[in-house]
Amino acid sequence: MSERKEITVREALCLGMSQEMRKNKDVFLIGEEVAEYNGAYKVSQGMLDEFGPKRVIDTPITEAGFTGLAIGAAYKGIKPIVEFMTFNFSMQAIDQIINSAAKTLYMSGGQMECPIVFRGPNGAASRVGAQHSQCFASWYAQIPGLKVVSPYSSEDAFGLIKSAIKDRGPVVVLEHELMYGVSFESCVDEDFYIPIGKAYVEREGSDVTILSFSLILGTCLKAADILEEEGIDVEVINLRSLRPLDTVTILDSLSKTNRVIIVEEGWPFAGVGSAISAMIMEEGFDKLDAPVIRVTGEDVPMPYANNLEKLALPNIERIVAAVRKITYK
Amino acid sequence: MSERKEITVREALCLGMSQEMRKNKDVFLIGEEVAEYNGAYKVSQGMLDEFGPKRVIDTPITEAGFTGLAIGAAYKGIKPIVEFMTFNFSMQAIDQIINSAAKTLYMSGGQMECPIVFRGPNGAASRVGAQHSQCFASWYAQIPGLKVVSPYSSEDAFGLIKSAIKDRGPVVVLEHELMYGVSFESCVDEDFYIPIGKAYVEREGSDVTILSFSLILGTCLKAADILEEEGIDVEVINLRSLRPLDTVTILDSLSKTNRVIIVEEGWPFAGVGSAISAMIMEEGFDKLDAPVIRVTGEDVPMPYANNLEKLALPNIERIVAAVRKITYK
Amino acid sequence: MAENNKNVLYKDLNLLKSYRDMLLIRRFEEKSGQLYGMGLIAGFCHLYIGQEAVVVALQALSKPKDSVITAYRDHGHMLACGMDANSVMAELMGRFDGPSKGKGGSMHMFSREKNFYGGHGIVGAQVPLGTGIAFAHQYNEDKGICFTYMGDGACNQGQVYEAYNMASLWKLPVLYIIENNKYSMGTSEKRHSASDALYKRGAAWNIPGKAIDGMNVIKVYEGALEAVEYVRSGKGPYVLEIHTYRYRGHSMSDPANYRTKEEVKGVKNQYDPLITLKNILIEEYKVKEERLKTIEKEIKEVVNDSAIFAQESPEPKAVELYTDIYNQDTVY
Amino acid sequence: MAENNKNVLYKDLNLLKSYRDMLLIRRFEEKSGQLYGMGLIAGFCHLYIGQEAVVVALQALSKPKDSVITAYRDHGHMLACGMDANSVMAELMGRFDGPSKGKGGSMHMFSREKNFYGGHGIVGAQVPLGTGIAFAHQYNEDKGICFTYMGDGACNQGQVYEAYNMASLWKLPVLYIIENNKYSMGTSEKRHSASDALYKRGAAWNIPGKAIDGMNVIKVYEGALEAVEYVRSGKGPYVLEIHTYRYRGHSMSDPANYRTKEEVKGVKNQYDPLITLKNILIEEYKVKEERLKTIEKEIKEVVNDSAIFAQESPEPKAVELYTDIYNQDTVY
Ligand SMILES: Cc1ncc(C[n+]2csc(CCOP(=O)(O)OP(=O)(O)O)c2C)c(N)n1
Ligand SMILES: Cc1ncc(C[n+]2csc(CCOP(=O)(O)OP(=O)(O)O)c2C)c(N)n1
Ligand SMILES: [Mg+2]
Ligand SMILES: [Mg+2]
Repeated sequence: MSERKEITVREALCLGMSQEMRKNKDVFLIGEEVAEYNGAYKVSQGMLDEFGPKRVIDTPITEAGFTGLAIGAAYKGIKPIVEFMTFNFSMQAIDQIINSAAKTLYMSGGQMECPIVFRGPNGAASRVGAQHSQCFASWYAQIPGLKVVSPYSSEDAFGLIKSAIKDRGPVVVLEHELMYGVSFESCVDEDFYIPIGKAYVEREGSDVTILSFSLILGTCLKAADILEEEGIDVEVINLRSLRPLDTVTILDSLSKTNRVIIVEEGWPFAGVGSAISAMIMEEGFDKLDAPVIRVTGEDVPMPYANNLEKLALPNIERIVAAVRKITYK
Repeated sequence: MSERKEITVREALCLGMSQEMRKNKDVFLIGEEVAEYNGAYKVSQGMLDEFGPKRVIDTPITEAGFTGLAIGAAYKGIKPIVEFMTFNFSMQAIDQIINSAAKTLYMSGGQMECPIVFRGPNGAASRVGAQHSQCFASWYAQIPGLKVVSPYSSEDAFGLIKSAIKDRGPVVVLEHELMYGVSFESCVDEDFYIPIGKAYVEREGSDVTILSFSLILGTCLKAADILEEEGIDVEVINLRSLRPLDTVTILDSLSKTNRVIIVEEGWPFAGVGSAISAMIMEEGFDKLDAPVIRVTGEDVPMPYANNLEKLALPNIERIVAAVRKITYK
Repeated sequence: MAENNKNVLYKDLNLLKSYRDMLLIRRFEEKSGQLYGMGLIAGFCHLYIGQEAVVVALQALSKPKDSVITAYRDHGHMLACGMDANSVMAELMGRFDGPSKGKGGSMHMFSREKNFYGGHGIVGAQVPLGTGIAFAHQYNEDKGICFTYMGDGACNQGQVYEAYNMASLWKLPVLYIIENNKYSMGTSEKRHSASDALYKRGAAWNIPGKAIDGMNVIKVYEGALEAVEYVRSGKGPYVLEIHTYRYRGHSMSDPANYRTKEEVKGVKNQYDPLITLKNILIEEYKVKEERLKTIEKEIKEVVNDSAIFAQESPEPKAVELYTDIYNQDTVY
Repeated sequence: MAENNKNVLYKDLNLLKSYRDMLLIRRFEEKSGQLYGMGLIAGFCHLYIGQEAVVVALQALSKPKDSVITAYRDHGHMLACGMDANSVMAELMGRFDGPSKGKGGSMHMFSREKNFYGGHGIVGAQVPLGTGIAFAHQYNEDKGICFTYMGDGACNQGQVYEAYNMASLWKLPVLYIIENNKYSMGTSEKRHSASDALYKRGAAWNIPGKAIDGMNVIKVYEGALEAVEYVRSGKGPYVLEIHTYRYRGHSMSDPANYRTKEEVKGVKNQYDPLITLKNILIEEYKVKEERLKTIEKEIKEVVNDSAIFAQESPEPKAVELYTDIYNQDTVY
């Protein structure tokens, strides 16, 4: 009997973390402003009160240091959830994430596990400029040894954060600041987990497949509604997991629709869309009725100006146009 | 009248830097062991002697610090060449490279230039394990605001390092440790520059196009020789510049051969090969007689063991097999 | 002090100009806050209210060749450097007449002309950058020094100590200025820093340091004199910790619940840098209230004008999305 | 000292065992050097010769719950922790019987059983990692402490000070050990560090520090006692700077031209930790030369056997290329 509730993505993340922390005393949350401030974006609201300062820990602004510290703690078998205030700041710690967390199981011949979660908002928020708007999806998803997930809905957030915490290796959870306040009906069961490595068909369709993740998936769903009225039947797949990538679900959908569009907010060169397009080129070429199209963020640093920021990101018009193009309509 | 000489890639880099330093007093070299040690891999051999300690500067092992310092110096208009002992260590400084160097011209509306070169060996050397063998080509090439080049031959190294130094923005030069000792005949003229953004057709052919860069390009050339004997006429293109990417040369070659293989040492997911395959999907689909194939490093951290390291990297057999596959032979 | 009475000059520090500059920052920031509330400014916006004496006093000690770099709480620094209020306000609104054509916003403005090197959003990153600007001053032998500002929170960043090491090794002309406003976002100094004497943290790298009161422009000036002289004379870096306080939240979205209203009120009432200077001007320098009111009026006009100017400035043209990524005219 | 004469025990320090352990490291490293020359070991290989007294004395002060982490100059630490010479040598050759199945190599070995947490190739990275292991000791309330080693060059890395700050703020049970062997690759301490007293660099974070002689195992033991006690008692971190010297080049490819032959010879002749201990054993503890020769013979055998064992150990199977990337059995 699954319990369902209308909750925001923010609440879903908080609930997911809290449930796992109740179950397992080794799990703790660490990052900037996660405790007394209840999270820069209030994701950890109430967690200090419930779990106390031993398990909800404010750090100085020293990403390399506290990330390394958390990884060391994970080596010893306790389970840190590291919150990056935003993933932009994870660049200061990326050497620790890649070289100390992702590669260690391999370098130790399987001996040294590193059970750890890195989470926080990724990509463009709103009007915060070039240094605070980068999408790190393809960088992290490139790395063998990491798993990378990116939730869209509250249920995604809930089920994926719980799986990430349960995982025995390092998992990167790419959230989206502009989704935190959005509500969805979600399962809230204690034993609900979304398997990492599986995509989710949000909407079935037969004419064209749109693959996407995180906030912009919502725009894809809206585009599908519009296109339905035009008689184009769009299948929309929520990738959820970027590494491992669910190539089976992607290729199955391709077999049905023979047309694929990939939509992401990040930059075009060597983005997630590139990776998937190249994979389809190799594994699904014969099924393609038209070339795969990527709709991505523009190839520019994020501008601050309101009009330019809008132009820099994919939007419903560009998605609709891509669908029309790929269906020759 | 172009002067040509047989020199190693190491000498070519040293000569290129030295020529530019003679021409422009604002150019200086900074990094770990570049001065008194003459470079960890001896690339800056003799430069301290010629240019003195003001312009050839040893730093402490503090990548974030000295990279930030060099970028600050570039803001003020002098021209640092930053040597990373290897690009693996650039991860400690990557926030400065991306957020302070690449994005600043844009964030300042064109006012604040950042003329700087980041160079050093990239990718797998030999038997140095997972933390010292990463290829950063696609990460850097993803970033608007950066230019990224990767030389193969001595002439590449000479012409590209000189252009990088001459450039008014940040340029990443991805060298290869195992190429430093390899000799090629090269132009050594003072006014020789290789334009950034242009690929070079190393070998013309009509049956299939191989795109590659850096060390593994040499293996592609050898593969082409073998395949020639089998009657397969391979065109081999040295990308040289990964950002901007020379899509014109790539698509022109595709028009001729209708078959493309991309070979790189880095990881498969969202690598340079992904980026190019996805681009061809969008711009050259109709010209493809077979799907683009990527030959990449395996999707694993680099193992130390001799046999596994060999298995982890692309080799001539895999390249030859890819060509046979794509030509259905 | 009495001997300078007539000119209201305190050595190089013109107190009336200081008052004017501090007031400009205060009113400019108040206006920014209003415009933010009206939705005309968006994203991150970090106000400098309460800290005005710091940058105004230090700018009085700077020479034309010197350079300045700071983090994202930068409007005060830009105004003190002499950047045009109209232009800065236009940037805050993302308009084309901003120094970054609207593409940078609050955290990312620069002025080559005024030797202001930003405006940086990554905590701590500006410290090696400023050290590098100082490196260039030394390389160019231009006698300039670099004023490199950071917050108390930034002070924990490892790259600060990497920079200290090189600055000290190479005797770079850089003045490190820690604006200790007691909080790193919601984290008080006591909770983020294992030592409270941030100025002492250079000692292990042989860098002298000193803590001074940042709420009185004269004390900042006096306290910083020796440090600036030290750096200027070629002896190498110096760390100045300046105790100050920000009245507003960290950024516009921060209600600042991590401190009591009394704490804030206490500082405002007892230590406000503008009131302090005003009282000094009136009591010690016998400046007429009228005179100060005139300044107040002038400033009000400057600030109001800046808001009008900014609102009238156009957004950047769509084509600007693709400009300034690369400098197009590299000639080989 | 005389009272312990019979047992050759110096408080907890068994001098004969120490001699044995130091000799094992010395001979093991010499053998590694030879095998490298023969092409059986490849890539980076950093020998610990000259520094043996440091890790051997500190291990004598460690308890079973304690943990150890270091950088890439790690063979000595592994042997001192009790890891099997055969296995370590197999890893150096990239063979399946190594602790990392040959996939890690010289710089990347680990032993959960011996609480040895690596073996890390990125200079400085092990310092926050060790701080985190200490965090886990505290979290688990297991009374263990973490011995976190770094080089003099690593000591300039910013993340060291980020770690110091948190370790001090949270009173983590971590002993920072700076093995100051005077060189960071080819850069002498004077050229890479703006201060020569590296142990003082914790002071600004309220971490006590001390410098001790690292060439005499008794002095290391004596000198470190108080520091270990301090950390063990829950007072927080401590910085121990241990002056030592590496005889060989930085790695196998380094001819070490940045120092004179005389400098190296001087240290070897006057301060060699093995000769020093040998003399103490013979002169103060009246240990027979015979006894030491027996040890020497035993060690020679252990080391030779390790080389044979390693050469006979197979390379990892091809399938190992794809294992250990993820732990397969996560159960939801
Ligand atoms: C590397 C990094 N981590 C986190 C942030 C988010 N952040 C912005 S300002 C700030 C607090 C900085 O406090 P302080 O240095 O004291 O400066 P103040 O805001 O008080 O002027 C934080 C955590 C950031 N911008 N960069
Ligand atoms: C971040 C980083 N930068 C550079 C290197 C290359 N490197 C390896 S060891 C070393 C010197 C370290 O010296 P020190 O810390 O004194 O240790 P020692 O080798 O003397 O034991 C350098 C520069 C590295 N591994 N990691
Ligand atoms: Mg502060
Ligand atoms: Mg050393």
